[in-house]
Amino acid sequence: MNAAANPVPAKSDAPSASSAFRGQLGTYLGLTAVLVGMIALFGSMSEYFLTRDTFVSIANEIPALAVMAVGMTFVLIIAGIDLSVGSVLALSAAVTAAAILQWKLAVPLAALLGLATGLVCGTVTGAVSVAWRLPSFIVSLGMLEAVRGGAYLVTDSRTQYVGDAISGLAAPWIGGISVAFVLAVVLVVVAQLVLTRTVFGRQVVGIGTNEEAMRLAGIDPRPIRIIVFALTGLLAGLAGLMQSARLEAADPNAGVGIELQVIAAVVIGGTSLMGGRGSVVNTFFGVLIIAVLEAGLAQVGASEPSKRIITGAVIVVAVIIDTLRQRRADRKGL
Amino acid sequence: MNAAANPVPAKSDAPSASSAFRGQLGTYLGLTAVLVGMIALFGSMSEYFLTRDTFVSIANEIPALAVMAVGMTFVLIIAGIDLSVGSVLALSAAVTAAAILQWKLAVPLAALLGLATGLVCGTVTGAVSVAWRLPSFIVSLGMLEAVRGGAYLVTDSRTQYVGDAISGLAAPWIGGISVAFVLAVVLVVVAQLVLTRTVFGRQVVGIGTNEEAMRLAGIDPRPIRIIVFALTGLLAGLAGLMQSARLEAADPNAGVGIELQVIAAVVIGGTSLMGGRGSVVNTFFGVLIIAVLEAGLAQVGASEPSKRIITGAVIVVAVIIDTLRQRRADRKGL
Amino acid sequence: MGGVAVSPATPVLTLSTIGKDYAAPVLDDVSLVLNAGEVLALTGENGAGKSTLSKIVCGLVPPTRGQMLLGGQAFRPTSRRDAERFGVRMVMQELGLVSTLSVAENLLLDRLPNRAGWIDRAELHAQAARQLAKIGMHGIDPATKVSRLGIGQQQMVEIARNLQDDTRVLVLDEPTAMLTPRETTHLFEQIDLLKARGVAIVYVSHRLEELQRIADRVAVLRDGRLVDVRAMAGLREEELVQRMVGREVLQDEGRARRVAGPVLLTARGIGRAQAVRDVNLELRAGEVMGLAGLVGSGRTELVRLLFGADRADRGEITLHANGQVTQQVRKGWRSPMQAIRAGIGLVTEDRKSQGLLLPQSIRVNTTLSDLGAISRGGWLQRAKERGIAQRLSTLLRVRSRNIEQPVSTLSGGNQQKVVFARWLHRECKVLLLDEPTRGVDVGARADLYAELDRMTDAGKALLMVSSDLRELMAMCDRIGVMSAGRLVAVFERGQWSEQSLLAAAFSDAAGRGDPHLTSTTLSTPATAVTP
Amino acid sequence: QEKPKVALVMKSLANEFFRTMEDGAKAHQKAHAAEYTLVANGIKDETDTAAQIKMVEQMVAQKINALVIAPADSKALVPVIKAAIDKGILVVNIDNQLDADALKEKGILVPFVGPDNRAGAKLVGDALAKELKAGDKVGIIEGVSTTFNAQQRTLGYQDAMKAGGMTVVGVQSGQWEIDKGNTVAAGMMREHPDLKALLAGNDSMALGAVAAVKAAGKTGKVLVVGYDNIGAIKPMLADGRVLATADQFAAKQAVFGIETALKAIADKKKQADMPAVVKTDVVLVTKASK
Ligand SMILES: Nc1ncnc2c1ncn2[C@@H]1O[C@H](COP(=O)(O)OP(=O)(O)OP(=O)(O)O)[C@@H](O)[C@H]1O
Ligand SMILES: Nc1ncnc2c1ncn2[C@@H]1O[C@H](COP(=O)(O)OP(=O)(O)OP(=O)(O)O)[C@@H](O)[C@H]1O
Ligand SMILES: [Mg+2]
Ligand SMILES: [Mg+2]
Repeated sequence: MNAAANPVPAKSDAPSASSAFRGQLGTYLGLTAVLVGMIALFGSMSEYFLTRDTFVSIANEIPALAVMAVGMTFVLIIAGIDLSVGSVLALSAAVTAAAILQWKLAVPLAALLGLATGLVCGTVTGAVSVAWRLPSFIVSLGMLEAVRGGAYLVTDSRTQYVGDAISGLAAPWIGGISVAFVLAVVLVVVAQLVLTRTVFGRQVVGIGTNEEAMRLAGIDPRPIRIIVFALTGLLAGLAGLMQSARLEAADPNAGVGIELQVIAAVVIGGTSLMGGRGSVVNTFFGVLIIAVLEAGLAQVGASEPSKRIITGAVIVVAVIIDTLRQRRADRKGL
Repeated sequence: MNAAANPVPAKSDAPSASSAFRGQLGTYLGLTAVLVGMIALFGSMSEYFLTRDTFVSIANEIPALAVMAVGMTFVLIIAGIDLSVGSVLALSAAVTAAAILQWKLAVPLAALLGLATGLVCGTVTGAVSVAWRLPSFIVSLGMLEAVRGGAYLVTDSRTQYVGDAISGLAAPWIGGISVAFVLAVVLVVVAQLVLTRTVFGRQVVGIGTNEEAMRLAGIDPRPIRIIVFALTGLLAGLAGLMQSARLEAADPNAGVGIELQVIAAVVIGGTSLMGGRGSVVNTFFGVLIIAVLEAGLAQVGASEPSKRIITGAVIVVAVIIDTLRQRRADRKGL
Repeated sequence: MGGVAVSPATPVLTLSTIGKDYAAPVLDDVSLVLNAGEVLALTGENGAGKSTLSKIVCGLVPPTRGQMLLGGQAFRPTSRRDAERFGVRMVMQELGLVSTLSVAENLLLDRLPNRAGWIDRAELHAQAARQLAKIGMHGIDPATKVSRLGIGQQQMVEIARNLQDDTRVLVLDEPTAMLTPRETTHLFEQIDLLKARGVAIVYVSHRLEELQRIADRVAVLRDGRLVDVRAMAGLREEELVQRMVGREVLQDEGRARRVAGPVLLTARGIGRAQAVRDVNLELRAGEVMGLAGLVGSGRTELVRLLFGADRADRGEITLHANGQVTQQVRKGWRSPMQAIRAGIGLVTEDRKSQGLLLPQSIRVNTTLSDLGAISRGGWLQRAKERGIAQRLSTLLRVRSRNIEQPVSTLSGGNQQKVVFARWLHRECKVLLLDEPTRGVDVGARADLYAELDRMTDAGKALLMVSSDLRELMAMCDRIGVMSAGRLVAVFERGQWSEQSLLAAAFSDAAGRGDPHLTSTTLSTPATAVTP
Repeated sequence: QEKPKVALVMKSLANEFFRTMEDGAKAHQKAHAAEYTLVANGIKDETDTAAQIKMVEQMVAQKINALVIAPADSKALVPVIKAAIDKGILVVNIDNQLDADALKEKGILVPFVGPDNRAGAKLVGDALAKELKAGDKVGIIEGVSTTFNAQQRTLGYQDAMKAGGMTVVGVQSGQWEIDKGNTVAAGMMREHPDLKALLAGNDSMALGAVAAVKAAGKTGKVLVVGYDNIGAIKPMLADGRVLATADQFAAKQAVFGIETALKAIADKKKQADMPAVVKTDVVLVTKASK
């Protein structure tokens, strides 16, 4: 009679560690396939593609994009969007440059000021959209315009040559890989852990899934939303530093239109625009796909129209492949 | 006993015709206030702003934006998004130009071909996102790239000068107002009626609100989704014609980045990015706000940074004002 | 009248050896015959497979095994639409209305009257009004947006949508879970009419007293298997419960009043606009206070104010401990966070939109209310979390594969248990429960009651809103009755009767001379409605 | 009689070149404040022809007397310029010459005041050729390929490379941007390890190319040239990371345009009577200059 009394045999199965690991690997399978396919293709088209140089230079080109994509992943998970990252990148770089060149601040201080600029911009976006409960799309679109205006003001609409004062961030380190790349990878790992293993991460996912339920469970969604946007701003600021370190200049037009590229990377990585679902590591795969594509097309010297057509096709195909794989896995999983 | 049968007196509220009308007016109050405020401000800053010329020229500038915004309103209502409108605009114009200049087709035929191009692009976006159940964001982002590449191919990356063969659409008509403007206004009215008064319109709203419920009610959402994207493509094609009629040329870079402007107009008009809610007439107000802002800033000769900062601020403030008004009305309504 | 068997049984629908597997089998070897003009009650514990079986019949879910015959022909519906072509319709457990469309548009969603695509509004509203009239919803304007209806009215609209003339088989999956007695009465009248027309009806419910009133036969599912099918006439409730759960369930109707401890919470003049008007109440340690009332009487609104889910615009809330005032807030709590910190919890009425993170696991949903308890320095302690979720899920007998199962794939009643589990995880002094047993089966209900008893024993104060008067009378020490936003009466155990409670529930409306609310059958569906 | 009102419509004021042009014009107006008033405007995005047309229309509504324009597109702006001329506004074309055929079709004449981009690019290319040997491989980083200036500069570079006997291994667009220029430059160097020089269509892309050269560890081995002589390029010229660039005297171009217009107004000339072309200087800038 007791057996019947407990309808839930509760199968004591917390999925075993090893199967969880295999599951994890599975998630990256679709994107890895796309990536490997692309590399093979470019390798066959250019004799110099499959060289260490290529990979080192791709590695050094991606930190800015990767860092912004980490922030954007969090933003999309809370069902928001931040279109202003490109402008924030430019403004942060501009402020850093101005701090070094005009206000004659020490480089670390100037860099901190640049990061703070990003943080403030992100906080404003978050706070305005939370305070009046506005869609972040429109608030960040407003910020995209206004912050770009700020970047023009600070640079006087002129590219500021900074020189190698801050180039340390982009300088080759171990085996030609830059500090910025290592930093980006560390950030990806940390952000993934934060997302999956911390209270904050749990709250972020929860808010993206059902904000009202979170509120009634005693978690105030507003500060969390603001923090997510603030972090994204901060990361965009970091991207600004990375980019100006690499280019040794602060360009008031830096990052124009990059928001769509960042969002593309995140979405290719399987994060939903509807919120509640996403993974930073997958985002990183998305970043790699975009970066390899861009570098490969430049290397094989594709014409502008074909670059565009191929880029468009690859974005869609990558998402299709990943989606199909995901669905297959879901079906098996249940 | 029958009277007792109704537990909730259901507030006997078939809103009377007049109160419905007042309600309608109310909806436009917030946006109208923003618009009037802006016009008054620019009027006080520039002696020639409040002239017939200004308004005629604004009227003749908006048709392309308005027509795309009509399509985008439908797309946002079904909780989709179409980033490719700018590229489709360029490709349609390019095809029309090529048809006239290279393939020596008659102008009406060439125009039809241009429209068909838009229709096909939209259909592809819709069909791909429906077939693999992909977010339309990413599919249309792919199309944005690929179609732009197509426009470069067709024009050979050079502006194609068409001359006044197709300028009729943009030619001044009654009191300087062009055919294109009249067409845009008619389209807005028709689209609003379609949205509120037809089976198709109701299905669009239903799908945006609760797709699963629609599916369970036996309505297949897929063709409707595809039709919405196809129509948006067609309207972007029409916008392409309107624009090349004004330019008397097909510019391969036409409409770069215009998608954000179109979406901003729609969102300023109160349409939700989450789907299920929207109004074409309100979108038209959004278009007017953007157009007046742009025209006014140009007339007073604002500097580039201030233009950006003001544009950003106005977008956010317009949405805040409209949102607050909406909330007040909702509270009263309940 | 009970279940007077309808004479010569003509089989309409025959199920043979139906089975359905998800990851594990949820239905197995179910064979049933459904006759014209009869009501077959389908009952069983949460997660027994009732909704799944209903969905199979109506084409929403394909069976893994087995066949169906409809009027002697093989019946394999591929979609709900397909089943409806054969006159097989279903009112689903979860609402499927489009909130931004009008009542009329929802009623005729797939066949909006139109001329060349343009909707014929006059015709639309006329048809809708006819359909609404059928279930007694005369007063509703078909042009009203569904989002402006209460949840009960929405359910009625959903039912009205499926009352088509060509219906041969009608499946109702817990249709009364959100209805008040009066609405239930109308539904039953309609069911009687359909029966008379020879429609075969499958009626899923956990309200056993309803089954007595409406069903001819009853089929009991347990763990996905059909354990019993028999005539309703003469079947005693205890027997039925025994069949469902396979064990004795304690029914303590005549319990004694619990010993009430010191006051923990007082509300003075708390109110919000017209919905809640200046309510005074006290919650004491160790007792359960009930809240009865009609739909829209403001019970939900009141508990939301006490929890800070909405902001009160007048009055004050005071917390006490050991006879001392520990906290006093004017105009209520600023936010739920403040209330929770003060030791208050709320099990919400609408679990889907306000309670659960549907795509997330049982584990995540259970521990949500107190992440501090399962983390150190902001990092989650996974083992600890799993342990807690596992324990609570076992305690409440949540039927699931494991605690990693997404709650979206749980049956309705089990979802409700997960919401409840959350407030067992977070210790609170005052727990507010809004319709906590909606959709929960008898066995699990008993478990839940036992859990509430344990909480009162531990000195907690409970406030329970329920539309089920029997439940309130069985569980509570005091019952407050709300009417039109006021707390019009509070009865002590022993002082109340069904009649007095209902009279109070209608009092305010009557006092204001609302003709709609006076002269109706004042009773629970089980007893007084019988013609 | 009121002071004449002159409108200066440029391309993107976010571009240093046009900012300098604007500053020059504003300084000139300040110095001659008694003689005319000025409204200066630019578009957001250099390629947004439609926006520039709107801007011209707004200026016409402002009842200006003269329009000095750097057209974003040499063909698409012609109809609106014709409309302006029909309203009695004097129009002067600067920076990017309007298409002759389109002007002819509309039956209008618009004086052009500006540099010859192709010749300027050839100057820069020739300076580079002196440092290279025949047969050396070079890559060209073009601006937005659809723009006339980008095409002219590429042609000028190609002219010079052909004359010097170098091999152009690729022409790719860096979209006028520093970052895109960097990506393209890096790709070209990987694909052609023996590349000797990169010719960038503007200085921003040259900056990107310099960074790519540095990242590839080829500083000094791959030469870079640019165009425009922006502020940020000066330190690079000084230390040789950039070999040469061209100066088109942005500040003066607008001023010449404005003066041409003012003179016509003072002389009560009609549009058709204005001088056809006023070529402005382009000079080569290298470490050696100044
Ligand atoms: N999509 C699904 N995936 C996995 N399991 C599912 C799915 N749908 C239902 N189940 C499982 O099938 C079982 C039966 O569910 P069903 O909804 O039929 O129960 P029910 O008898 O209607 O319960 P309740 O009384 O709570 O409504 C449950 O254990 C549930 O978890
Ligand atoms: N006359 C009415 N017409 C339409 N909706 C109403 C009416 N009165 C109340 N409502 C709505 O019905 C819902 C139920 O009200 P409330 O939750 O306060 O009462 P309740 O007694 O808890 O009812 P329920 O039994 O549905 O939980 C609320 O959302 C309220 O806005
Ligand atoms: Mg069920
Ligand atoms: Mg309630």
